Formats: sequence, structure tokens, C-alpha cells
Amino acid sequence: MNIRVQTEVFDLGTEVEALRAGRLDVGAVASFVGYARDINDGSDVTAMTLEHYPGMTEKALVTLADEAAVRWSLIDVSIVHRVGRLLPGDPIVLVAVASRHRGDAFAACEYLMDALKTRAPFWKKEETPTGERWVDARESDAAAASRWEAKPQG
Amino acid sequence: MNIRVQTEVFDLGTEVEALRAGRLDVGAVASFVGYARDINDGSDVTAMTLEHYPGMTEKALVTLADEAAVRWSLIDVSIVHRVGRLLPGDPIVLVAVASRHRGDAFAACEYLMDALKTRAPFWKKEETPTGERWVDARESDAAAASRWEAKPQG
Amino acid sequence: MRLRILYFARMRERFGVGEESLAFDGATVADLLEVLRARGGVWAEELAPGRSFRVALNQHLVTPDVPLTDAAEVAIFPPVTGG
Amino acid sequence: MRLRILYFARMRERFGVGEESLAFDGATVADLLEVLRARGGVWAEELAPGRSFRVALNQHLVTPDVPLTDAAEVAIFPPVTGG
Repeated sequence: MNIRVQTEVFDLGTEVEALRAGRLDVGAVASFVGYARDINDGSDVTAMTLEHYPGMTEKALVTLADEAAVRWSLIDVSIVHRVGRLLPGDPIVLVAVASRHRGDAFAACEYLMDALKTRAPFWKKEETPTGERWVDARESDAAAASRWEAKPQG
Repeated sequence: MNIRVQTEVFDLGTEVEALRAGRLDVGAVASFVGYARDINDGSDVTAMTLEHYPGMTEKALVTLADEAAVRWSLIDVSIVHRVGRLLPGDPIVLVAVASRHRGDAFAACEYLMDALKTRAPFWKKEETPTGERWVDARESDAAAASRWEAKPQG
Repeated sequence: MRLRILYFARMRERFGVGEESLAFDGATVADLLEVLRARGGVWAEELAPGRSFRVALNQHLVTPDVPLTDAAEVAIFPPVTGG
Repeated sequence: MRLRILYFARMRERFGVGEESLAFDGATVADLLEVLRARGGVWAEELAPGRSFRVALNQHLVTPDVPLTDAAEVAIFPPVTGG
């Protein structure tokens, strides 16, 4: 398991290669990268700053990865989340899941993103032409996370 | 849309960067890489050869990408599939989907893999210690593909 | 009419041919399959009703009731296993 | 008991403080929130019942009925928005 919070940029190809290196039983890697967009809720966004809760963040992400490993048959998981000031186009978060079969990798990767959005202590502040604003939690993220509560395994 | 069938290896990081390059409205890229495993159906696999139907393959993949673009709100799609002889650990197939929001990217990426497994004309022949064998189509792949028929959009 | 017929994967190997040109006076995919089965041996075996195979007409998957046209490209192959 | 209290994001900014040490003689998270609300102004406003915020005790999310212990680390913050 590879869980990191960092200011530096990450590279998807490098992370996925590290995840599966030397594991010839890996048949599937599903991955996700979230990027800073130049528009949000109808306003231009010129930059954003990500704040987090050092200590709790890492614990929360490990908890999510453990939950995914209980729920699906996984070989390994990587989660990398950036903090600090980011510009539109910058990658923010990476989740990659290696498994034998693709169904497990896809489900666990989407689960981890949905859970991270509602349970990992990160906060975004956007810079717009009319000033700074804290991003509000989305109802759609809560709905996406709650899907997994009722869903049967797999 | 970037659809390729090739013998050469591909690089996930390079493909995803090309997919989203210069698009600051991309908030999400979901991607999948399938790898050749060293074991399948209980037998050691020392190598595999992928055959395809030149001409139809590309058409079939474009059709699948078009279907995904109708069904979800997507910005761009890449599908790269290798043919020829591959060794355990070699990447076989890549599907990457860029969108504004992650739900569309995840759903379209998984849909494309499920559809590709049942509708794109590729065939795998495995080399095992007891000789060569053509891989049989999996019931689980047909079931995975059929999930999308009844499912509402998104 | 004259058809170009392609075979892939296990069927190509078992039939010992990847491509042929065939004079055909039937109407549908089902008629063509009857003609091929009448060759007996591996043809009758691989194309027997109930065996799993697919037919593409001009590079699109079709069902056996679809009519064929002159100069069509017909491909016969096992269920696909890529990805 | 003595608590270490952390504030993040909008709450850190509105309260004008990121961390404080507080002598506390209540029992639960809910009691602590009452003490903080009693400061009035932005404290009463941001922590008003019905406002959306989260509380973590020793770095785990908790509900208001959870009891606090001496030397605990309590964090109060808005709903998270990472990823």
C-alpha cells in the first residue's frame, strides 16, 4: 500500500509501474487522476489552494484502502493527494488499484475516490476574478459515497 | 478520439497526457490497463499471441467509443490494444476516458472494457507447459457486458 | 454472387485456411453456413448448430438471417477474447 | 481536563485561530461545542446547530455524543472537499 500527501506533482505512469512492478499475477490496473479545472460552479478559477489535516489525512486514507481491500480482491493500492497551491490543469489526486481481474480494480478505484471525497480531511479554496472562496461540499459527492453503503460486494 | 491497434508497447502516462493536453475543462481521467498474467484457468502461461481482424477491429472500437460518448458526458477517449506475441507482465490493452466529472469517466471506462471484451475481434492463444491453447470466451465477460444493457444512463 | 470469406483464430487453424473466394447462390448467412457445413469434417464440426461462433458481414457482427450481397466480405470466428 | 483544539479551512479563517489549548470541564463533544458557542460572534454563528461541520477526536471523525478525555486532540472543520 502506497499512501502519500505531497506538494510535488506526481506521474501516473510512474505510480502505476511501481504499483505492479514484479507482480505477474496483476491482470488489471484501474486508475483515476483528478485535475484542477479552470471553471467551477460557473466561475473562472485561476488557482486553488488545498489545505489538509496532517496526521489525520494519512490515517483516513489508510482506513479507506483497508476497507477496499476487505471488500474486493486486490493486489495493491496507491493513493497520492497533493496539497498547496495548484493551477488549472494540475493533477490533484491519484488513485490506482491493481488486481487479478478488472471488476475488482474498477469497483475499488471508484469506491476509494467516492470515499476520499467525503471522508479524507482536505479542503479547497479557489481564487476567482471576484476573490477567494472555500469550495462547498457537494451533495452529489455525498450521494456517490452513500451508493456503496447499500451495495452488495463486488 | 484516439483508437490504435499496435504490436508496440504503450505508455499509460504518455497516453493520458496526450488525452487531456491543453484541455483545462478536464477534471477527471479514469483509465484501465490490462496485463498478461503468468497464470490463467489454473495453468502456467509462458506467453500469449493476440490475433485480430484488421479493418473490423478499428471499426468496432470506434463504434464502442461512439456509444460511450452518447451515453455519458465525455471530453475524449483513448483505446490502445496490442496484437502479436506478449509475455507475462506485458500490457495488453489501455482504455482512458477524460471528462469534467469523475462519474462519467469511471462509467465510460468500465463500459468500454466490458464491451471490448465481447465485441472487438481479438483472440488470445496461450502458450503453456502442456502446449498451446486458444482462450475460451468467459461467461463472466458476457455477464459484465450485459449489465450495461438494462442500466439507466450514468 | 461471389463472396470473400475470412476465418480467424481457432477456426482459421482448424480449417487450415484464412481466406477464400466462394461462388454462392444462396441468400442469407444461414444459407452460407449450410454450404460450408456440407463440406463435412472440421467444417461440419466447428459450424454445427449449437457451437459458439460469430459471423461478421462487411466487418459488422450479424445474425444468421441477414441477407448476403455480391462481393461481400464475410468473416467467421470464435467468440472474441481480447482485452 | 485540558484539550488541544484544531480548526481548519473556513473555520480556521473565521475564528482567526488554527489551534488552541483549552481547560474544559464538560464531558462530551456536544458539551465542548456549547462552550465554544458561548463565545458568541463567529463562534456562535459557525457552530450553530444546523450548520454543517465535522468533529474529529484524536484524528477520527466522531459524533457529538462521544465523551472527551484529558489531553485529547479535537479538530473542528467544514465538510471535506478534496479529491
